[in-house]
This record gives sequence, structure tokens and C-alpha cells, in this order.
Amino acid sequence: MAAIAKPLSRRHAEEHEDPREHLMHDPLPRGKMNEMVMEAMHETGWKFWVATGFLTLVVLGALVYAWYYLIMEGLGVAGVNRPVFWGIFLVNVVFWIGISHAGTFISAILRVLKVESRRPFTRAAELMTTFGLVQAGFSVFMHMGRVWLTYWMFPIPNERMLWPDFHSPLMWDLMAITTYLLSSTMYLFLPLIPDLAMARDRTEGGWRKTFYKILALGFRGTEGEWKNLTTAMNIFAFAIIPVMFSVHTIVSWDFAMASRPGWSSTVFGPYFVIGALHSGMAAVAIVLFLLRNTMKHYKYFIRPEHFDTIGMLMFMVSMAWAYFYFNDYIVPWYGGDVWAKLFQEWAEKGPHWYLWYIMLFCNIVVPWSILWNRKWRRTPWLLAIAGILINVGMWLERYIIIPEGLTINRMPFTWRVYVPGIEIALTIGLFALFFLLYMLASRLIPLIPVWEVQEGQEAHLIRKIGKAEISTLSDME
Amino acid sequence: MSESITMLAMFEDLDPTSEGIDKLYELGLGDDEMNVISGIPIKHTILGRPSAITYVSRIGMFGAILGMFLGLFFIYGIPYLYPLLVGGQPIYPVPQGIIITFEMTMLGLMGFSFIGMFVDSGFPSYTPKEYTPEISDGRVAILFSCPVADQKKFVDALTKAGAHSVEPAEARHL
Amino acid sequence: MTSNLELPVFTNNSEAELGGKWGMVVDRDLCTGCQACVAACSMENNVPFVGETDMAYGRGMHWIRVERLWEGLEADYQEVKMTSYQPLMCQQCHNAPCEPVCPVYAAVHSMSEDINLQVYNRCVGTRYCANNCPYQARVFNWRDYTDYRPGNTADNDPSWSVLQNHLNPDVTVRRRGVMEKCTFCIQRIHKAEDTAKSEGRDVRDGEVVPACAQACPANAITFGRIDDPESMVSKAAETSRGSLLLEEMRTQPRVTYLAGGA
Amino acid sequence: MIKKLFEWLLSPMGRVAVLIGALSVFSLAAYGIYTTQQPPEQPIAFRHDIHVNLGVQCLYCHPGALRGASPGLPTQNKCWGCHQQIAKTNTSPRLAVLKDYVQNNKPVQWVPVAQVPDFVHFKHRPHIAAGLNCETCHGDMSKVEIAENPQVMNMGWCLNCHRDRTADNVQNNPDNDPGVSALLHEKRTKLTDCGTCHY
Repeated sequence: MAAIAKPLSRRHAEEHEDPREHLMHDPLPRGKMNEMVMEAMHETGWKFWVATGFLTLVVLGALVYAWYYLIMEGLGVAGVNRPVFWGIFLVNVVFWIGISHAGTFISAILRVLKVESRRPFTRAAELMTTFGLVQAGFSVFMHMGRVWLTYWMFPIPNERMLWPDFHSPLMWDLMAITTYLLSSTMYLFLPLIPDLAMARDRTEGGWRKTFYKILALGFRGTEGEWKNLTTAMNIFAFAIIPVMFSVHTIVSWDFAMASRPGWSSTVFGPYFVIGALHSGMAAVAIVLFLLRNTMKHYKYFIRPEHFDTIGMLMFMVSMAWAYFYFNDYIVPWYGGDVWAKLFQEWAEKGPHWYLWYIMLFCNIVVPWSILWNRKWRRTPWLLAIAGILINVGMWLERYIIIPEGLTINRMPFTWRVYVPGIEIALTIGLFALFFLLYMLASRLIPLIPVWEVQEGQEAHLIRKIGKAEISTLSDME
Repeated sequence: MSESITMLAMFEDLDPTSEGIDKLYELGLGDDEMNVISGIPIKHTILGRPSAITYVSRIGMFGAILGMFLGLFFIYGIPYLYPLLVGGQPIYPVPQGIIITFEMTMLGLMGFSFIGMFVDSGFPSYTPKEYTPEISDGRVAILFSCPVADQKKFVDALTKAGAHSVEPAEARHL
Repeated sequence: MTSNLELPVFTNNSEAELGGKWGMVVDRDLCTGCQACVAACSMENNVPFVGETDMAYGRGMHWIRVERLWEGLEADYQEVKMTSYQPLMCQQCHNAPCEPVCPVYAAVHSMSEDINLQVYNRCVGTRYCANNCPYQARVFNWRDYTDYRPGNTADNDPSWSVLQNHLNPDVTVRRRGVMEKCTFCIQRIHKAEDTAKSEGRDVRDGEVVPACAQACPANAITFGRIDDPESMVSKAAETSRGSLLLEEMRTQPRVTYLAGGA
Repeated sequence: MIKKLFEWLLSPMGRVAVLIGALSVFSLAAYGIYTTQQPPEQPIAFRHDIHVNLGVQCLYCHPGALRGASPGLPTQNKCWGCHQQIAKTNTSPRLAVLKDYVQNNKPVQWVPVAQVPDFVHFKHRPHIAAGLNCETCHGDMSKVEIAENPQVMNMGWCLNCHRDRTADNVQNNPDNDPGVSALLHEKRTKLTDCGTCHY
């Protein structure tokens, strides 16, 4: 039989996309991009102020006042109760720390792996990390019985001669979250310096000029300054990855170290990390959708290709999550420990059985049915909807682990179903605060790292080979 | 020693910049007498310049060691100051020690790298400096100092290399 | 800093398992479920009254609870033979899961009395200890229940204001946001030890009686030194009817439950 | 607006204003701390120095220290037991206050000076039994007019003493006797136990 290769079908060639679809291959002069970013930051419509005002009211009412009321009255106004000593407060802690993981994943891991499509949205994701951790911190403090004594958890020499107990998983958590919050804030600031310098150069007086002048630290862009900056960023990119993994592992240890059925599990560490990435990636999709549709000119920077990247990551993470969940499920099921089995039955057939099915639907069915299709992945609104559903699913997953898991224990006499109280208001307030902070930040700092985009564009050249335009990636970095 | 003047040469692209640097070398300027200011980081080999020296990683390593000792103090020093027992746990636990030491080491590393970046670059400094806002719009500038007498020679050479403008630099508030 | 400071050692070997200082034996066959122990404990230890609303929500703060366990539940109570009672208080584990999880050393082990301590004034209210207690023996002050001034009680009942005079001065009054639990009536232990020391002798068997044991009309609760093989509590615990709650968790509780006749 | 304010602050007047502001905040804080360190006002200006120098024992007026937790504060009858036999009682204007209390049978509402919070169960008896003198904690009352508290009675202060007195060193165990060592160890376990004071 003569071996004749089948000729390439025409259709295949048509599918080959135009390289200019990629931001990296569609360069604009730096001055133009600066102008676009500055304009997006300055031009604020009435809708923005209406939304800000509304969110401020929600924060003042549902967060500030509700928290004040909670502190003055005691935790009795919340729904937490014996045996559900931790309620939605801790659900929110785990949820927000999870959200914060995507920022580091995108800006550090993708930077280390040199994934070029990360460039325009690293800042947006890093900002999510910092603000997410702020929410998580608030949730921790809300849930404490005597929040005004928090400083007892800090290792400060004192007249009592008493120090915190580093045996406690909560102390590991405190150290890990503090480390993560500080380092992610620094990591947000480092690549921001050149952009702040740009904003300083493009602002003519007023408080904004002072603001950018102070924050830009007198950065000019000399060889030494760039060398120091890129060295520091490199150190951060590599060092923050293990910290990121350790943080959510340690958060999971808060549960896994407790000898409770359904909690005491060795797979909790990686399971929580992947769960964090699951909700975090989904949140990045939502934020990118909102930025693309509300900020002027951002349609140039944030393109379907970026949703494609995020979509693929979401799909991959969803599969990994399903694997870990299956693992966490099958081990106790097969092992047959009476209490662990009881916990599973409680989740599946208990009074809140529907939460379990909604969780599986949102975390597995939704991403698997949407994200396999390239065209759908490149549809921003579809990805945003998938992102919202995944976040609902991930929030429910934590709800099933914490309040549902605490409902039952080894003393059946004390079993009691949890009914949330003021936690609902506080949760709404926290979400409002997150969006409020993000909106205010979007008016104050350039959300697109313009210098990184320009650097990427300069590194990508298009040349024509034969009939196709081929992109090359030089080793400028 | 003759009086010298600081000049700022603006370029549109990287190729003429590297050419301009070559011209400056030819005219007898040393590495320390010139500096490139740009809106994006440029690898030193592209311009044929020596690599800038940075102490950030060394300061970071110092911080990591400091953080490690702080972590070790937290987990093994504090129980010595006032020993208290909690159920089933040794007074000097090893696994917890690993966790705390790791976190503090990382915090030290990153905190000191951050501070090191400030210290090494002389940030924050709000004194007047030779600069022009066009740099953040994508231009590349060579900042060099030359004898006042030879000013014309330098300007001609750089213009020939493709400089957009070569002017005496004035220190201004950023 | 004191020089030559010897560090205490937490022994966890089988020798220490047999040890312990104070112990309790509860005879489930004698318990009638009358709740006298609950009332006595609340009076002795300033356990607050939480009011109807919170009690209905399950926030009763009793340090000891009488669990009623049904036998034959599965066939719609048709097979119920008898109900047995199980008074449950803090088991004062030697290997207590509640202790290491506290970030501020509010839950610590007393090495001199070998019981668990809850230092109320150190507690910041993370409630991790309560989650980690397999016996669910810890209770939390959800509100300022002990502020008995008019208008401050849980149900705003002005008649409660008289209750501020019932408090026991030997026990700290807890405020909101603090975890608490049974202490084996440590104030009574201290009192007996002080008296014994001033008289230059050891504490006699039966000299320390916790409020629950004192109030029990059926004498179902026995308390004493378990390191003394001759004490009432040691002898009661050694019978074949004795068992420890959730023994498989290796918490080494100091309370022995007797059940099953013979 | 803010810039104008900033410029004004840099002017000489502004600098003086900043200085005055800082000084007033500082002096207010200093005054606040000073007031908390003053002994409280007592219903009768009882002179500890006179009584102690006359040879009155501490335990005569505060006998509870020997027997129980609280040393107790004397009633007006205890004062009167001595003062009715002293001629000066009828002449001194200071003692007229005491006379008033006795004649009207009013209880003297002494203000306790050395106090610990209610979550600290401090007992005087074991401390006296351990051979401590009153002045070790309360200072030399023969030099104090109105009762005052020389110590900041916090937990570190208590613990330092407990640990010093039970340390297995030359001072507490000069002959390095193993029996004494064991005793000291047992004592330290008790004296550094949280449950000894907090329950």
C-alpha cells in the first residue's frame, strides 16, 4: 500500500487563528497604552458613584454596625451554638483565603513558568489576594469571643510572662496568614512601582500627583533600580509559592488536626489547596469579566484569549478537585469507620442533603460541561457565570465541612442543627467590602501592569514564514 | 580635572540605544559615567552593558536566617521562658517547630528582600533628579556626563547613532 | 529568669495512665436522672441562667448534663426496655485534646492536681477547644449572662436582678466570649488541701466532695484520690462494671462509668 | 485645603502650635498615669506610720491574713478599743471623725489599696505560713502615712517570686540535698500551676 499522507483539509487551515488576536502580538505604543490605562482610571461615570454609595451603605450597615452589635452583645446574636461552635464565620475565612490563592497562583506560578498570557491580569489577581486576605482576617476576628484581646496571640514580652502557645494549629495559622498577607502585599507593590511612576509622570498636580509621587518612591528606571526590582520580584515569585501552599494546608490543619469524624483526614491539605485554587480561578474569571465590561479601554487588554487561559486552568483545577474529593470520600467510605460513615450519610441524606448535590453540580457538572469547549471558554459572560456557580459550590463545600460537620459528633445527645443568625448580614457586608475596596483601588492604581505588557509585546515578534504569520518569542527576559 | 556636564540622550528604540552606548564607549566614557533609564527592564546584554550589581538577594538571605532564628526562638525559646504543659504534647515539639520556622524564614526572606530593594535603590528619595516623563512612555534614555568642552562632540556622535534629542539634563522634582 | 529551672515533663507512658490524682466514679445504674447534680453544680460554680430563649436554642450552660439514652429506639420506641442516664461532665483527660489547640494557653494542664484547667481570664474565645472535645463537655458564654442588673438579663426579666446575690465568691464570674467547663470543683479541692496543710496532714478520703456528688440523692457519684488504692473511688473504679467513655480515643479520662449490674 | 494646612504647619506659628499640641497630649497622659498611681482617699486619714512605730502589729488590725484568704479591714470598734483609753482622742480634730463613726455606729468604709482582680484567688494564709513578712509585698508601712501600694501587683511579679523561691539552687538548697530538691520540685509544680490562682 502506498503510503500517501492525507492532505491537510482546508478547514484545519481556516481554524488557524490570526496571531493579532493575542495581546502580545497586537502591540500599541507605550504612550498610547499609558493613556488608555490612565483614562480608564480617571473617567468615572455616575454609575460608579451610585454603586460605590450603595456598597458603602451596605458595608456600614451589614458589616460595621452588625459587627459593633456582635461585639457589644456577645456571640449570642450569631447562630453558633453547641456543638456547632464554628459557623459561617469560619466558612468565610476558608472561602476568602481560597479566593486569595488565585492571585498568587497567577502572578507567581505563571510568572515562574513564563506563561505570557498572564501579563495583563497579574495585578488584578494580586489585588484579589490582598483584599481576600483582609476579608479572611475580618472573619477570624469576628468569630472570636473576645476580639479586643487578640494581641494575646502575638508573641510580645509582657508583664504576665505569658506567651502564645505554638502547639496550637491556630497559631500556625496566625503565623502563616500574617506571612502570606505581608508578602502578598509586598508582592503587589513591587511590580506596581514602575506603573506608579508612570501615573506620576502623567498626572499634573492635585492630590493624585502627591499620592503617586509618594508611592512611586522616586523611581526613575535606571539600570540599578530595574535590576534590584526584578531581583526582588524573582525572589518573591519563587518564595511565595511554597508559602501559598503552606497557608491553605495550615488552614486545612485547623480542621484535620481535630479528632472529629469527617475532619481528621490526611488528604485535607492538598484537598483544601486545590479547592482554594478552584474558587480562586473562578473568582479571577468573574473579576476579569467585570473589569473588561466596566473599565474603559480594557477590552484591548483583557481578551478572549485570557478567558481561554483561565478557563483551561479552571477545567484542570476542577478535575483535580474532583479527584481529591473522591479521595476524601472513598477512603472513609471503604474504611467503614462508624463515625466517618455517619458523617457521610449526614451530608448525603441529612436535613441539608440538597447542599451536597448543589455542591457537586456547581463544582463538577458546571465546569466540565462548559469548559471543554474552546468557543465557550472564550465567551466572557459564560465564564463569569461558571465562575459564580463554582464559587457558590465552593462556599457550600466549606459549609458542609464546617457547620454541617460540626452538627454531629461522638456524643449523639448533643447533636443540633445550625441556624445562622447575624452571620448572614456579616457575610453580605464582607462581600460588599471586597467589591468596594476593589472599586476604590481601580480608581487609584493602574490595574493593568503596563510595563509588563510592553515588555511582553517587545519580546514577541511576528514574521512571515511561507503563507503563515509565525510568532517568535525571543529570550529577552 | 575639567568641568563636566550631565547630558540626557533620548532614543526611540533599543537598537540605536545600543549603538549610542557603543559611541560613548568609543569617546572614552567608562561604565560608571553613563546609565540607561527605561520604562521596561532591559537585559544588560542587549545594550552591551555590564550587569548591574544588586545586593537584594544577599539582604534577603540575611533576612531568611534572621527569620529562621526568630522562628526557632518562638517555638523553642518561649517554652523555656515559661514552661506550660498542654495535653499530650512535648514541651519542645519538632513538627510544630518545622511549621513555625518555615513560615518565619519565608517572612524574613521576603520582608528583607523588600527592604533590600529599598535600601539598595535608595528608595524612597524625593530629591530632584535628572529625568523626563517621556521615559515612562516608552523612550529609552542614556544619562551620561562628559567634559563641557567636548559637549558638541558627544551630541553629534549620539545624534548620528539615532538619538531623538541630546540635551543637558536638569534635575527636577519627579 | 531563674537559674537551674527544671522543666516539667509530660509523661504519656502506661505508668502515668494508671496515675492521676483526682478521679470520679459515676454509677449509671444508681442514677435516677433527677438533675440535682445539675442544679447543685450551677449554684456552686456561678453557672449562669441563660433565659428561656437561649435555653430553647440549646445554649444552656450546665457544666454537667444528664444524658438520657434510649434502648430499642429503632422499632419506633416499641422495644424500649428502659432508659438509662449518663451524667456527663468534663472527663479531665490526662491526654486532653482540648489543651494543645488553644493559642493562648487558656486551656492548660494542671500538673499539681492533674486535671484540665480553663483559665477564664486568658480565654480569647476561639472555641477550638470545644470543637476538639470529643465529649462536648465545654460550654461557651454566648452573652453576658451573669450581668444580672435589671434590663441586662437574657430575657429582660427585671426579677432576675436579685440573682446577683447568689454568686459564689470562690469562683470567678465569667463574662461573654469565654469558654468554661467543669473543674472538679477545684475551689473545694484547694480549700481541703489548705486545711489539711495547715493541720499538717494529707487530705482525707471523702474530705473533698464536689457539688454534684454532694447533691446526688442516690449517691451515684463518688470522688476522691485515684492514686490512693485504698480510697473509695479507687475501689469503685476497679470493679468489672467500670468503663471509660470513648476509651478508644486514648484521652485517658479520669471519670469511670459503672453500668451493667453484677 | 490640605496643602494650605500643611504649609501653615511648616510656618513658625504652626510649629509652635504643633509643639503646644504635643506637649498638652503628653502632659494629659502623664497626669492620667499620675492619678492612677495615687493612693485612694480613705474615710479616715489613718496614719500607718504612727501606729506601726507605736508597735502595733499588722496582724492586730488585719488578723484574717493568718487564717484565711482575706486579711480583713478593722471595724470602728477595733479602733475604739484602744482609742477610748487615749486622752488625745477627745481633743484631736483628726480623731473626731473616728468618734463620729463610733457614736453613730456607722461602719467605716475603708477603701482597699492592694487589690487583685476577681479572677485571681489570692490567699494570705499560705503566704504567711511560708514565712513571708507583710512588708515583702506591701512595703514598709512605718514609713507610709496614708496606706499606699508600693507594687504593681501583676502576674509576672507573682510568678517571679514563686519561681525564685522554688528554684533548685544554692540559696534554697545549700547542701544539694536530693530530698530538698524533690520538695522544691513539688512546690514549684504547685506554685507555677495556673489553677493555683485562676479558677
